Amino acid sequence: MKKIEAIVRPERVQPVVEALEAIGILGLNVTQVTGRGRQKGVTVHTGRGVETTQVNMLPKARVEVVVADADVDKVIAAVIRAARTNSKGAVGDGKIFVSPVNDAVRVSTGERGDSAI
Amino acid sequence: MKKIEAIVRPERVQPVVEALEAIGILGLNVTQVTGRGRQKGVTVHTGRGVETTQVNMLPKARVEVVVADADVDKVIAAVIRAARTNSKGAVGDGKIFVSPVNDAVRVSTGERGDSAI
Amino acid sequence: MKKIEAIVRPERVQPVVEALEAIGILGLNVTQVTGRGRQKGVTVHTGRGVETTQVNMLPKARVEVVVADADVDKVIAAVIRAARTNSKGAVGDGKIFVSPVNDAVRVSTGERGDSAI
Amino acid sequence: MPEIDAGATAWVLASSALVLFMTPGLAFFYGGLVRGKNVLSTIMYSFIAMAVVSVVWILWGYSLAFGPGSKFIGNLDFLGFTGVDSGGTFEVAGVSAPIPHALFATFQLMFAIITPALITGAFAERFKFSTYLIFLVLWITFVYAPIAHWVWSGNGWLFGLGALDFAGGTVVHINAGMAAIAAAWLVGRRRNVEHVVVPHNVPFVILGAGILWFGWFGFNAGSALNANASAVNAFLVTNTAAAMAALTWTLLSWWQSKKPSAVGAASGAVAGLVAITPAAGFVGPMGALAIGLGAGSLCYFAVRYRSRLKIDDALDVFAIHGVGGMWGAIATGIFAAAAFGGFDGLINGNGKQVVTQLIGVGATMGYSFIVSFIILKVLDLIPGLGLRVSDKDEDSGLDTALHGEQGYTNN
Amino acid sequence: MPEIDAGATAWVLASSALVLFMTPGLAFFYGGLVRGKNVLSTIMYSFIAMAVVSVVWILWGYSLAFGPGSKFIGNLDFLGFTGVDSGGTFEVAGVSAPIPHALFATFQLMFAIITPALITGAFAERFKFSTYLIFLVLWITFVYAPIAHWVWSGNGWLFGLGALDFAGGTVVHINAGMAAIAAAWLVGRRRNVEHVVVPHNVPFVILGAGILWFGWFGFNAGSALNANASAVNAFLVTNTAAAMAALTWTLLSWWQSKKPSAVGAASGAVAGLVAITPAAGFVGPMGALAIGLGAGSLCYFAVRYRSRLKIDDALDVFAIHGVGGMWGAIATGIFAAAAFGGFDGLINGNGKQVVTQLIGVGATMGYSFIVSFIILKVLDLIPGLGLRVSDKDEDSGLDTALHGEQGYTNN
Amino acid sequence: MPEIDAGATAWVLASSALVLFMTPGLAFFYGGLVRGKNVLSTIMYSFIAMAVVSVVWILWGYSLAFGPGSKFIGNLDFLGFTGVDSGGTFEVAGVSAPIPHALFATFQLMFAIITPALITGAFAERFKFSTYLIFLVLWITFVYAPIAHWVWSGNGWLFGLGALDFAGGTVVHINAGMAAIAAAWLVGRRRNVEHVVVPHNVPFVILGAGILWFGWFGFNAGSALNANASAVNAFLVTNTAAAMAALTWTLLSWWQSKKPSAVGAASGAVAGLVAITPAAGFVGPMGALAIGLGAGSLCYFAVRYRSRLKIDDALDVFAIHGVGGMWGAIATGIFAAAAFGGFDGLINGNGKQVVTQLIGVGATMGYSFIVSFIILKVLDLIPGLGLRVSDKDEDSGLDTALHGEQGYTNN
Ligand SMILES: Nc1ncnc2c1ncn2[C@@H]1O[C@H](COP(=O)(O)OP(=O)(O)O)[C@@H](O)[C@H]1O
Ligand SMILES: Nc1ncnc2c1ncn2[C@@H]1O[C@H](COP(=O)(O)OP(=O)(O)O)[C@@H](O)[C@H]1O
Ligand SMILES: Nc1ncnc2c1ncn2[C@@H]1O[C@H](COP(=O)(O)OP(=O)(O)O)[C@@H](O)[C@H]1O
Repeated sequence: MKKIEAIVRPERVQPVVEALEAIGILGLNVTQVTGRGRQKGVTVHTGRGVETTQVNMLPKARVEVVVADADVDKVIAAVIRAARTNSKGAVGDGKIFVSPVNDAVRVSTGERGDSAI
Repeated sequence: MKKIEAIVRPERVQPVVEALEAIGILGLNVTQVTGRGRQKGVTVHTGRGVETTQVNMLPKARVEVVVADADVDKVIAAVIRAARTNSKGAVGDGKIFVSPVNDAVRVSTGERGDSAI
Repeated sequence: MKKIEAIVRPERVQPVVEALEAIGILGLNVTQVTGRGRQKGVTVHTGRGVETTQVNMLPKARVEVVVADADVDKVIAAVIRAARTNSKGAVGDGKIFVSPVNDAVRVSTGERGDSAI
Repeated sequence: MPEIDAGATAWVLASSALVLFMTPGLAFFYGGLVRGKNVLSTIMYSFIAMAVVSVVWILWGYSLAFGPGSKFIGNLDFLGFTGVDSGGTFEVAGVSAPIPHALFATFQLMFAIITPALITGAFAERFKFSTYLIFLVLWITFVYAPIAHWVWSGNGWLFGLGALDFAGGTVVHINAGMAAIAAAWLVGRRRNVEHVVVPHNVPFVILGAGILWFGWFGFNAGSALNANASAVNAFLVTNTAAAMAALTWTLLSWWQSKKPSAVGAASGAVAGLVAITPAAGFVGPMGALAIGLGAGSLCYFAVRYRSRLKIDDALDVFAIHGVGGMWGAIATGIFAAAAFGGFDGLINGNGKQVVTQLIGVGATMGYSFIVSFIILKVLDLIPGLGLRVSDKDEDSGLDTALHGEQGYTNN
Repeated sequence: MPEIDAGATAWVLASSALVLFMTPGLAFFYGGLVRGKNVLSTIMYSFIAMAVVSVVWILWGYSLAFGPGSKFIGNLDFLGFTGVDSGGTFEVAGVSAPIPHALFATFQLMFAIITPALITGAFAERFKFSTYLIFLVLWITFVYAPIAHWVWSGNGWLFGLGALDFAGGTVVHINAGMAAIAAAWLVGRRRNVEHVVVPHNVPFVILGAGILWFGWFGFNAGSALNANASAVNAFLVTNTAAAMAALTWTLLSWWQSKKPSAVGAASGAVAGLVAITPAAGFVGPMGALAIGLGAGSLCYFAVRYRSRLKIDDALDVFAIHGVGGMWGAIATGIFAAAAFGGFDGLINGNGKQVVTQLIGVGATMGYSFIVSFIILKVLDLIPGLGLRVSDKDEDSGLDTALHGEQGYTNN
Repeated sequence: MPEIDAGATAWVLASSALVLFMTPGLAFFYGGLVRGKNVLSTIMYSFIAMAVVSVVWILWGYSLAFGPGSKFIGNLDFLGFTGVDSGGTFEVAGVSAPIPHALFATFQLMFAIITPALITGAFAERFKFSTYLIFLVLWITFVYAPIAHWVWSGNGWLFGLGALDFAGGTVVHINAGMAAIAAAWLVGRRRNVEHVVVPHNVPFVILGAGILWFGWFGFNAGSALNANASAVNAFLVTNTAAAMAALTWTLLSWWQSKKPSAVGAASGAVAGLVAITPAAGFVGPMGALAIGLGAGSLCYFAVRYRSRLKIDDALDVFAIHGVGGMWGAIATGIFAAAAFGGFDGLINGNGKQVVTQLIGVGATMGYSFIVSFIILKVLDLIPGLGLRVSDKDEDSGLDTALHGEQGYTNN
């Protein structure tokens, strides 16, 4: 089992969720984060609006999906497709991390392992 | 060391925390997430309240606990007990993921490993 | 590749981010969490302000950085330095967890592995 | 019949707007105090009262309350606001004012709106919205209208007795406080709440308190039904009592729980405003300081001890409006001075006024509690109605469960 | 020339303040309905209207609207408020009131501020702020001022015809509604929105609605330009229609989508307030109940069917203000009764009034739509201007992209 | 002695309510600008001023400010509001108005409340609540009351000199601005803040600004103490200056930092309102445009350069209220025209008025700064008091540390 953590633009969450649905992945969760990558931040006003500051941390969303090992690549492909803002991809489109998961448990039934995902 | 990530209903966080306390697990952290599993979402009004939409992402809470390997099973059992909304469990009660952790460090003392948890 | 998860006081996020920048770590993300460790909570008023309750869960921030294995130790050292509220460290200063990551993907380019971090 | 006075009319028009504005203010005061998952349902209890009570009042509520009628209830003379003229001045059953009759009736409507809205703090986070709508109609008809008639109609028996209630200490506050107890008792305690609800949005609580304080000037000084010395005095003492009670509560919360609470300051202000309500036309600024001091302390301790009771009056309606209203009604009997409103109280040698006030308090308490209890009990027993939402709905929050909405979304 | 009446002046001063306050209220009403990333840009559309329109009004707007002029537009007599005296009473082109001329002009300014602010709901979440500032200036000059002149100047052709519009059903609401359609059409649909915007902060929506309800008493009852029977009646029917429409909408949303919506209750209240606006001086409380019932239902269904149109009138300005305004204008012709405002309508045997009202409605709709369309089209074509922000800015949200600010930060 | 005029009384009652409402408005304006962990402590500074100052004012504050007394301070004639009658009209030391004396005193109280609340923006996020309560009492007594006496009492030396301050440019704004500088200096800079505090809730800032704008009509137009031409003019110019200054600031922020700031628009409005305050009864709409333009620019640049100073006047009280107040006081001397308020200024050939205004400005600045500084220094030195919270409390936020509350909870 693997956990796939995709950090994407907040406005791309909906497309990502739909892309995953299209490949049969239903279970997932989403967290609001702020993040920094190579993308430069935005300039925002401080105080009374007379000075600005560069905010390097931008709002992002983290979509987490735990899937069977076999599904990892198609999930990554689906996320990339849905998270890119244009066909070539732009800085700030996000990042995906894959990490190991030992076990999953469904609280309602107590099922464990792949069948619990 | 393992990280146990339990995604539960927001109103069950308090019972879960108490159940963990009862088995001697104090350190933990909680994040608000929205998620989707087999549970169907809720119908909410859009715009001016004349149309509704099905929201599939529901508010959930993620309780994260890093514990020694030996404690994993009792933590899972405690979470299941506390997170279920009735004795049989219901769809939407949540999910638990277990994943490996290589090391832990206590910032204040610099301690590492199991003693830092 | 490793994921380093540092749970620190919200007001120490800025110093931690700067400390990481100083050692060349740019990519990271931050989540608001509430947590409990050995630190005791705060007393807050309930209802109309005539009773108080002990809140054990305190606001914390989780800084997550995925780095190459080689960088783990210097990241930990930098976080510890920046997250401590005084030179000796105090209860509540936080905790760091290190866990394995199998792969990283940059959405915009599709790069994978260490070069994608 | 006096002429319509433009100055008086201007002030009572402004006051009517101010009192109407108190209800959204209350919505925020209460809405901030509950948990985030119930913010909208709590706000809706108040907001919908503006809709339902306005309609009921025009159709029959005003007539039952202020129609000449008997000692105990009005009659149907003003059904559908017939005879409630905007051309002629108000003069019914020997009470008159230099403003149009329709303005008096409209001003009174605003009081009828906020009174049941006050009650909702008692059963917030678990009361069914559908049943609440029916409750509103019945309660205005069978509880509010009669008590308003007793106290404020020239024919009312408490009016005849000389019970003083300038702007609604009995009619509004004691009345709401007693109905609150009945409702909190019958609907039962909230699930999973062991005295530990932390308000989800304290700025909203303060916003609500600010709007209430602002609107209360219309409530009390508008009750002079004129822009005259009495209105001015009511305005001044209203502010004074609110200030003193806010200060008192803040210092008490500081002393007793180590830290001065912002919600406490806001609650104290409301307690002071409640207590000065019946007295506003009858006491001066020194009396107002005393009333504010009393309100701040009594309501503070009432809230403190209430939370040890079994009855889960969620937002302490009884402890603030009930206790504050009682104190205010009695204090009117104590501190009234003829120099301000033509009546003397205990400190000016007229101890009898306290007795009269106690009769007013007692009658209102008894009638309000009993009839509110009966109405709620009946609603509880009617199949398909019932007072309380399901456990599942309560756990997930009334906003999504009942109204299909969330207070806040991240989108 | 009548004397300045202090009572009338007091009430119209208070009313002017109330109407000004409606614009921040609207800012919150609209701001709560959009997504969080556009809350500030939505609020700014309203807030900046307070700044821009105030300046334009003083310089030339008032003069064009209320200068004696011709049947169709005012003249330059009052340029820069020359001759708009605070010492003498208002008396221009045969219309007069016992308040200073400068007060009349100031009161009217508040209407000129909120009208274009209403339009912004149509193009929220995608309209350029820079172009909007220019639009404000042009629209007040070429659309608002002429229509205000037609309807409210003693010389205006609709005034001469006997079209009744007590407080702005045509001038404010139909006008804003038609401009909204033109703007929503020209600016195009929002990206990635398929009828599914969930309001980001419903308490703000209710706060806005509460402030609007409160301020509308100034809007309608202040339009009597006096503290008299007419003001009182306008106050009463304003509240009545708002209440009835809020109730109607709530029940309809309950019936049709299973749950009573809080946003729906607020929207219903606004719809009722819109519809009673032209009628406030001419109908009584029973007429107001009918108007509220009609407004609640018609606007409800208008919103429902609008969302199937291609035009993305984001916050349903046409469905509420356009439809509500039309219904109100026509209903004035139906329910007017001489007893309240000196004019009879259909139900009192004067069917002709409905025809006159229809002429007023039609003329306003046509003129407003066409001229608003032209103004926007021209702005769209001017290089460097254009109506719409870039896709990138729209996706990231107008708050950071255009204003360099975020509504809320966690710091 | 003039008769009590109901129209005047109605308007000043309404104005008093409006001015009181400004303080919660300020609480939100300031509360939105700080970081989320200090929102309640910031709000509480304002809210508790309503409580403390009301009590002090009744007991001795009013008497010190408006008791006949000497040139420099009032006396104890009105201690405990004795002799402050609601039956008779206001007539003290040669100044009179057709409203009850008690209403004048109450209206004045509202000014005394908001003035120290304004100061709190300077030391927000780090000032001790306990010390602040004592500061409030001392500051009203030793700073506010004397300056109010100089300027507004018929016996005051600045009044005698002919210094014009219609509604508080010196007494309220310059005074608050100078005390702010003293306080920000003595309390020291915030920790970990290098010019980069991003407001935590901008909608609250706009809500606050909206309430302030609304309430300011009471502040300025109520200061006519009558519902007459002067009130109307004050109302009109208040709105005009606010609008012009909001527009100016917005455009400046656009030009200088590429994006028009919503907080900037709100700040500009407040700057304009400040600057027109002393002038409201003396200039016309064209003067108001000039004053607004000046306020928008001067305060904008004052804020810009202030942030380079060492003194951490957190919410720029000096740059807005100090600078805006000075500009307004001087501009009154420039733009005053006898047609509006009976006095001519520089542009009408009376350059001497500017000199008189400068004396008023200078005297207020000097006295306010020095006495505020002394009060704060003494409080800082008293063991157990001190101005500043501990570093730990500052880091974790004053809300939990001092008040035991959090602004917002997820529950
Ligand atoms: N090494 C990392 N560890 C954790 N999170 C990261 C890392 N790099 C990037 N992120 C997260 O991914 C988000 C998107 O990064 P982006 O700027 O698109 O990446 P890139 O730098 O590859 O262009 C960032 O805002 C941050 O939240
Ligand atoms: N495969 C998954 N990956 C990540 N999170 C998941 C996954 N499946 C479920 N979740 C999370 O767990 C929550 C509870 O799921 P639930 O509906 O109770 O699960 P089930 O589908 O097992 O009944 C979901 O709302 C979602 O946040
Ligand atoms: N075992 C754990 N698992 C997950 N999170 C933890 C654990 N222990 C501590 N935390 C998180 O770290 C934060 C800081 O803990 P702290 O009180 O500084 O730790 P310590 O107990 O080592 O002094 C806590 O608030 C909590 O969010």
